[in-house]
Amino acid sequence: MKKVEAFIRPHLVEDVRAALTDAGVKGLSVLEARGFGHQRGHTEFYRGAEYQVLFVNKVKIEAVVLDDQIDAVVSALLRVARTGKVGDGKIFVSTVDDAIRIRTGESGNAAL
Amino acid sequence: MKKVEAFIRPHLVEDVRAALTDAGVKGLSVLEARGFGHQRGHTEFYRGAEYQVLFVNKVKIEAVVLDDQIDAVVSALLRVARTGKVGDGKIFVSTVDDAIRIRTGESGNAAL
Amino acid sequence: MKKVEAFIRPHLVEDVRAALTDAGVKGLSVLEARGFGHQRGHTEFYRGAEYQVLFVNKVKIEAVVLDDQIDAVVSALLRVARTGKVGDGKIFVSTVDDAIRIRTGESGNAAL
Amino acid sequence: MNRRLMAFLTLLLGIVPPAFAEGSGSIDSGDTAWMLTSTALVLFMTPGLALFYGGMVRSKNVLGTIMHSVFAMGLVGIHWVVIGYSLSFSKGNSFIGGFSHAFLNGVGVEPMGSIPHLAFVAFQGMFAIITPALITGAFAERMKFRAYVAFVLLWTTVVYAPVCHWVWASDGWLFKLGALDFAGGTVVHMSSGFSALVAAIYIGRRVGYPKDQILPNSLIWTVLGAGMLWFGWFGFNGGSALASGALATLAFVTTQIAAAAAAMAWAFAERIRTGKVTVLGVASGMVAGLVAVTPASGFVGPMAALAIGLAAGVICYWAICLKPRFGYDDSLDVFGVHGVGGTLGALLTGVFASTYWNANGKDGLLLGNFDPLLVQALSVVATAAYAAAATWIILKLIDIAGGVRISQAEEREGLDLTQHGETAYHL
Amino acid sequence: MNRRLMAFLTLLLGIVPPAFAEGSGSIDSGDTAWMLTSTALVLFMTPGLALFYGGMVRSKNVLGTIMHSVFAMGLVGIHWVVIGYSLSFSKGNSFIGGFSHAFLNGVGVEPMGSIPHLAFVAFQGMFAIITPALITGAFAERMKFRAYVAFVLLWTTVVYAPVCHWVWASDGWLFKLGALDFAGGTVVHMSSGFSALVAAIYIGRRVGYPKDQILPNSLIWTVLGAGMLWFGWFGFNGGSALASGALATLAFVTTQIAAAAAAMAWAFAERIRTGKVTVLGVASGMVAGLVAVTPASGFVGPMAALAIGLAAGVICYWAICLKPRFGYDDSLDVFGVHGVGGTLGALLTGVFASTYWNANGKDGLLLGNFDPLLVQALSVVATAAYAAAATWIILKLIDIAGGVRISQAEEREGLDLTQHGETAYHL
Amino acid sequence: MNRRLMAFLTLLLGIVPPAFAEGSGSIDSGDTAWMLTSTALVLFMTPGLALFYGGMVRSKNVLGTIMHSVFAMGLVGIHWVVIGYSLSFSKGNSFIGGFSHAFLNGVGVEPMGSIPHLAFVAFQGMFAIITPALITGAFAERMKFRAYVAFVLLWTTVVYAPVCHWVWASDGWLFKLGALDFAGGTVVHMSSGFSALVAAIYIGRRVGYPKDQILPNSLIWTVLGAGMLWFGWFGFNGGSALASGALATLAFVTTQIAAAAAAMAWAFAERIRTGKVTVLGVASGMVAGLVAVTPASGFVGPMAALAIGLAAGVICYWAICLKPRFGYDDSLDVFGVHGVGGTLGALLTGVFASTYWNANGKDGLLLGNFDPLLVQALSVVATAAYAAAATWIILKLIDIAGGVRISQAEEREGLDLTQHGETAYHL
Ligand SMILES: Nc1ncnc2c1ncn2[C@@H]1O[C@H](COP(=O)(O)OP(=O)(O)O)[C@@H](O)[C@H]1O
Ligand SMILES: Nc1ncnc2c1ncn2[C@@H]1O[C@H](COP(=O)(O)OP(=O)(O)O)[C@@H](O)[C@H]1O
Ligand SMILES: Nc1ncnc2c1ncn2[C@@H]1O[C@H](COP(=O)(O)OP(=O)(O)O)[C@@H](O)[C@H]1O
Repeated sequence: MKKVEAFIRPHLVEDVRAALTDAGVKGLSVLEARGFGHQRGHTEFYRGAEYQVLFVNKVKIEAVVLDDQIDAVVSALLRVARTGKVGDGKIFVSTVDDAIRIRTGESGNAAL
Repeated sequence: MKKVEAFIRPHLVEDVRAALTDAGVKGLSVLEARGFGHQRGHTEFYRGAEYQVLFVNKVKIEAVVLDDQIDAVVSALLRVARTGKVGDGKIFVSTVDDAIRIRTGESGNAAL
Repeated sequence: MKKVEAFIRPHLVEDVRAALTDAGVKGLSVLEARGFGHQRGHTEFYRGAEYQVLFVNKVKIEAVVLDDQIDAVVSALLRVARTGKVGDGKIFVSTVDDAIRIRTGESGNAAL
Repeated sequence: MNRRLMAFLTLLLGIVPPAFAEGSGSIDSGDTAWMLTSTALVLFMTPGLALFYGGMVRSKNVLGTIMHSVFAMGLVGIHWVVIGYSLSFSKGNSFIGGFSHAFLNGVGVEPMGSIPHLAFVAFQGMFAIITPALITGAFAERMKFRAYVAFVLLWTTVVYAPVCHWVWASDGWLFKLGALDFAGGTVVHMSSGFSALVAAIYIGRRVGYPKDQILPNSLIWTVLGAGMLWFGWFGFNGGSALASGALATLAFVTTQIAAAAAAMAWAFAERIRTGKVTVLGVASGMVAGLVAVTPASGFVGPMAALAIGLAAGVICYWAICLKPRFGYDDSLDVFGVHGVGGTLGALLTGVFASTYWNANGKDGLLLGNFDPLLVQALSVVATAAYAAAATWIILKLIDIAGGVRISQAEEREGLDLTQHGETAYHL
Repeated sequence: MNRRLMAFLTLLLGIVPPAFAEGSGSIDSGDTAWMLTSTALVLFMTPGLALFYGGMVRSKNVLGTIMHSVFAMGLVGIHWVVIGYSLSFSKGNSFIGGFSHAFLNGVGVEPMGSIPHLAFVAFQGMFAIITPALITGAFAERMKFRAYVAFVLLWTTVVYAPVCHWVWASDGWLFKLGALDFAGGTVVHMSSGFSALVAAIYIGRRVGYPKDQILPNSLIWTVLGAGMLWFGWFGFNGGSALASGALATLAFVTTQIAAAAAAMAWAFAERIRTGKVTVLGVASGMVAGLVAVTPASGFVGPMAALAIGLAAGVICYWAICLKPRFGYDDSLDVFGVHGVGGTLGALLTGVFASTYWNANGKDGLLLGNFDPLLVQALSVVATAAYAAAATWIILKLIDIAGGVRISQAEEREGLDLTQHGETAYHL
Repeated sequence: MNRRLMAFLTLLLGIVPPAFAEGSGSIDSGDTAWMLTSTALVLFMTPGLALFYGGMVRSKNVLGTIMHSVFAMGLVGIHWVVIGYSLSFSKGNSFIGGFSHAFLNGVGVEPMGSIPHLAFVAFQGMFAIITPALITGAFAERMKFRAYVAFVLLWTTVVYAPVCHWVWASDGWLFKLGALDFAGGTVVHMSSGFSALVAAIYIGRRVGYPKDQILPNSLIWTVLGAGMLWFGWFGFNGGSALASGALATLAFVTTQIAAAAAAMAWAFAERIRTGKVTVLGVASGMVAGLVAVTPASGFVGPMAALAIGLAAGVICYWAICLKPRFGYDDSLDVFGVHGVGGTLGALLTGVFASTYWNANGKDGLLLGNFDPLLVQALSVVATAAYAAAATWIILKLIDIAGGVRISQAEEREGLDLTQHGETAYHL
């Protein structure tokens, strides 16, 4: 089992969800994040003072998938989450030892 | 050391914390998440328009535990976080290389 | 590639970001979290009733870094995120299989 | 045109000779200005109440809770002109009014005292709107929306209109007994407070109460709501003089003083007991003081208002602290504030009233007359008993007809999504 | 001192003999009290509108949306005293006023009816402020701030001032025709509603509309805004009597009834169609009722107001449900509420008006006169056509001069950051 | 009954023959209507201020910041009737009043001018409430709650009451000198503004200021607060005429114009300097204009108000931009807005005042008289110096008694949790 963690642009979350579903993913989770990287943040004003806000709003997608789904998932992400401008984000893949479905207690691939 | 990541129903977070504490866990962290899976979302109305909101509010529990705690932790989770209805969530277990306590610099099992 | 996950005090996030940048980290992400551990929470009042809120606001830093950056990153964190009081938080290190930059499709170390 | 249509049109156009001329004065521009202002202020209290309550519930219930107040602006707003005003104020018997002013039949801009009759209708209508809204705090976070609608309609008809008639209509039995209620201590606060107590007991505790932490989504709404209530209460009490001038000023000033005093007294009591002064405590104290001074506002002097406010702050705080012992879940403490505060105010009116301040009032206990206090006590008991009994019956009927309470699963998901298909915050 | 400076100082100090004495009455303290109160209430509607609209947009646009209303408090506030009042109300031709009152030249506290002339200026100025602010809901979430500023200035000059002159100045052509508009059904609501329709079409749909879920950042603001609007509307309609007394009371009461009725009618229609009553629906219904009763408020009786409110609730809801069929993106439904509601109200005024309630009004269709309805229809068509055409031209000009719409990337980031460098929530 | 108890009861019931009849007129219903309305409006400004300030602080301090305003509604509300009114307005010497009206002794509904004496008490009491609340913005996010309570009590007694007496009591020395302060430029804004400067310097900068990003939890509160302030300010300035009619109207209109002008001027200055117009800038500009026009409002004409507003917008913005150079942390810019704006307004009153607009006023510099400006300058210097010195001493005393500032750890956790045991948002 592999865990895919992707930081993407917030407004693309629904497209990504649809694409991952098409790629066979049965479940996933989304968390709000702020990211720092090559993409510049923005300037905020507060009573004449200027603040450089370095962080950019991102969304983190977490999905644990079967080993053989990983390529399809990554290419779905590359297709849908890419705008070509700095700040599209990153995908990280790591290994998961086990998964358990709380409702049934099923574990391993069956739990996904 | 193992990392346990569990997506659960938000209103159970306090019960889960208590159960994990009983199971010997000394620390854990909680993050807000939205989940997609078998559980259906809900319908929202906005001036006559209907929106299908597919995501469901979940809470993510993250706890790094000793290797020999993992069974107790998983069974505590299965006991407390289970309602038996679709959407109870998932537990993912993976391996952590090291842990460091920032306050003291201790690392390894001592840091937990 | 290694993933560093650190739970720290929220007001130190900017200092940590700067220190990690100095340590050569090119990108990182921040998530809001609530933590439970040795640090005591606080008491809230609500119309005469007292509630013990056990969780403490924390921030989670996630950064995937090169294998040889890991020591520098950990020591930067230990230096900047430490106040010496209970609740400074934890650093967890784990292994990542792969990283992909969505904008370019680059993978491996080049994606960081 | 046939006769049915004719009658309908006549109604619609309101071209009906006023059934009787109310009073004989002429309209005074200053009195009318103050009454219109007061009426607007009282209307503004209902969104204020919506926020006061809305801030205290969990974020999944905030819209549903707000709805319990603002929906009444429409529902009771209509009920009032259709039937409510007539049942409350038209000629009837000593228990309830008749139907002669149904659909505002025979009500126009003819003078009633020194203001147009319709100004009186509108002013009183705002009271009818906020009163059932006050009750909703007791069953917050667990009432079916349909049941709420039925409850408000029935309660307004069966409780509000008669009690209002008893106290304020010239043929009402408490009026004739000489009960003093300047701006609604019994009519508004006791009737809602005791109904709330019964409703809280009837509907039962919220899932997880008192074990779970039920923390307010944002007390900022609550403070803003309290501010709107205080502001609007100047119209509530000041407008109850039904004219501008000395009496309105007196009621205005006693209102101000009692609110301030109760806020400080509540804060002080809290400080003694828990060591901290809370923002919610101060906001609650304000409301407690406003409630308690309501019946007294035009009958007592400023220093009596100070005493009433101080008493209300301490006693309502104490009532709220006792609540857990009794085990019922009056979620937003309607009984503790309006029931207890309203009763306190009604009784203290009998203590502090003085004809020095209002020649049409009475001299109370402190001036050596025990009678007024007795009459006040009677009005307290009668109102409480009637409101409580009627509320129980209404809830029972609604329960039989379709249920009053949402399911546990719905309660967990919250009123906003399950009852209205909306979410309060998408931040 | 040279002559230029002299003239400037004279202006600044306002020491200019009033050009002409408006009317000849003397100032009445009660009438003035009510007019000042009403004026303050109408001013308060604009922050109310800011929240009403602000709550409905996504959190990245909430400050920008609020700004579209509150900035007008300053911009039109100044425009009005510099030139707007003069163009609207000073002697001119039947189409537009002149410059004799520019910079409030010749305007002082001399009586105009029973109130000071300046009180009339201030009251009317509040109407001028809120009217363009109403339009901004149509182009919410995508307008350049600079374009907004230009739009408001031009629109106030080219649309508001003339239409106001047509209807309310004694030499305006619709006034002379006898069009009935008690408090601004045509001047305020139709003019803004039809301009909004054109603006929504001109600027085009928001990125992602209607595919993406565009959920309101917090309807609590919207409900509070609706409450502030209802509260302020008592000044809007009640103050349009330009005095305290019977007529102000009538307008106040019809306002109250129509708002309540429309909220209930909208809720009911929604319930039938979707099975749920929403908080946004009730808030929208309130506003629809307030809009529809505006032109009628001082010409019809309470039961006619009930009918107008019920009609407005159902018809505006229906208009909003039809919108998707036409494909334009009137983001906050300005046309559906103000355009449709204003038109409905203007026409129904011709149906329900009755000299029983206002001797200076007319007897409408229900009393057998077809004429008033015709005049109302004419004023509807003229206002709609003129406002629509002028708005199109204004937007075209601004587009040529510098563009009306932000870029897609900016739209994605939101108005708050890109236009104002601010973020609404740091929670 | 013994004598002690007797005296207490007499006090409580207020049955004391008024010590002296203030004036001899009779009560006018219209004037009283306007004064009660104005009083309510001024009360409403304090929750408005709470939100205006509360929106600008970080979310961990928002309840504590709001508390700094709303607690004063209770605390100063009581102080005023106990001792504040007497020290301010009862007969005394040219520096301070006496104790003859303590506990409102001898104050009833007898006419004072054309309104009841108690209406004057209530109106003035609202000013006393908001003035110390204004100061709290200077020490936001770091003051001990206990220290705040002590500060407000002492400051109201030692600064507010005397300065109020100087300027507005008939035996006050500035009054006798003929200083012009229509609605509180010196009494309210300069006294609070200079006290704020001293308080900010005394208490020191917030932890992390100016290095850390201190971003507002939500400017929506701030805009709503500004809207409530503008709305309420009509009562503040308009009510200072102490009657309805021409003068109230003048003050109302100048208030409106100056607020609008200053908002635009601030926006313009900001645009020039940073390229962006911010929502906070517009809201701040509104308040700056309202502050500056306060002393002038009933003494100058509409175009002078325009000039005052424009000047205030630019100058207050400029003052705020300069602040960082001086290194103190006046967190919510109380000095920049109220100190600078109040001084500016007081001086410009001496420039623009004209007996054309107010026969009881003066002709100022522009009409060739240098004297009024001199008197204004003197009142400015005296008020600033006295308020500053007294504030320093008060803070020093409180510091010795128990400390004014919370610990660094508490500051990091926030006022809400550490001072009140509450959290503003559980979303
Ligand atoms: N090493 C990293 N570890 C964790 N998150 C990262 C890392 N690098 C980038 N990110 C996330 O990816 C987002 C986009 O990265 P950025 O460098 O701005 O653009 P791009 O990926 O197009 O080069 C960041 O905002 C951050 O959330
Ligand atoms: N493969 C997955 N990766 C990450 N999170 C998942 C995955 N599958 C499910 N989840 C999380 O678990 C939650 C519950 O899953 P769901 O399929 O709805 O119910 P159940 O676990 O009862 O079958 C989801 O809302 C989501 O947060
Ligand atoms: N085993 C764990 N797994 C995940 N997060 C943890 C764990 N232990 C601690 N944390 C996080 O670290 C924070 C600080 O831990 P705590 O025990 O309070 O203090 P300290 O690290 O100084 O001993 C917690 O609030 C929690 O967010």
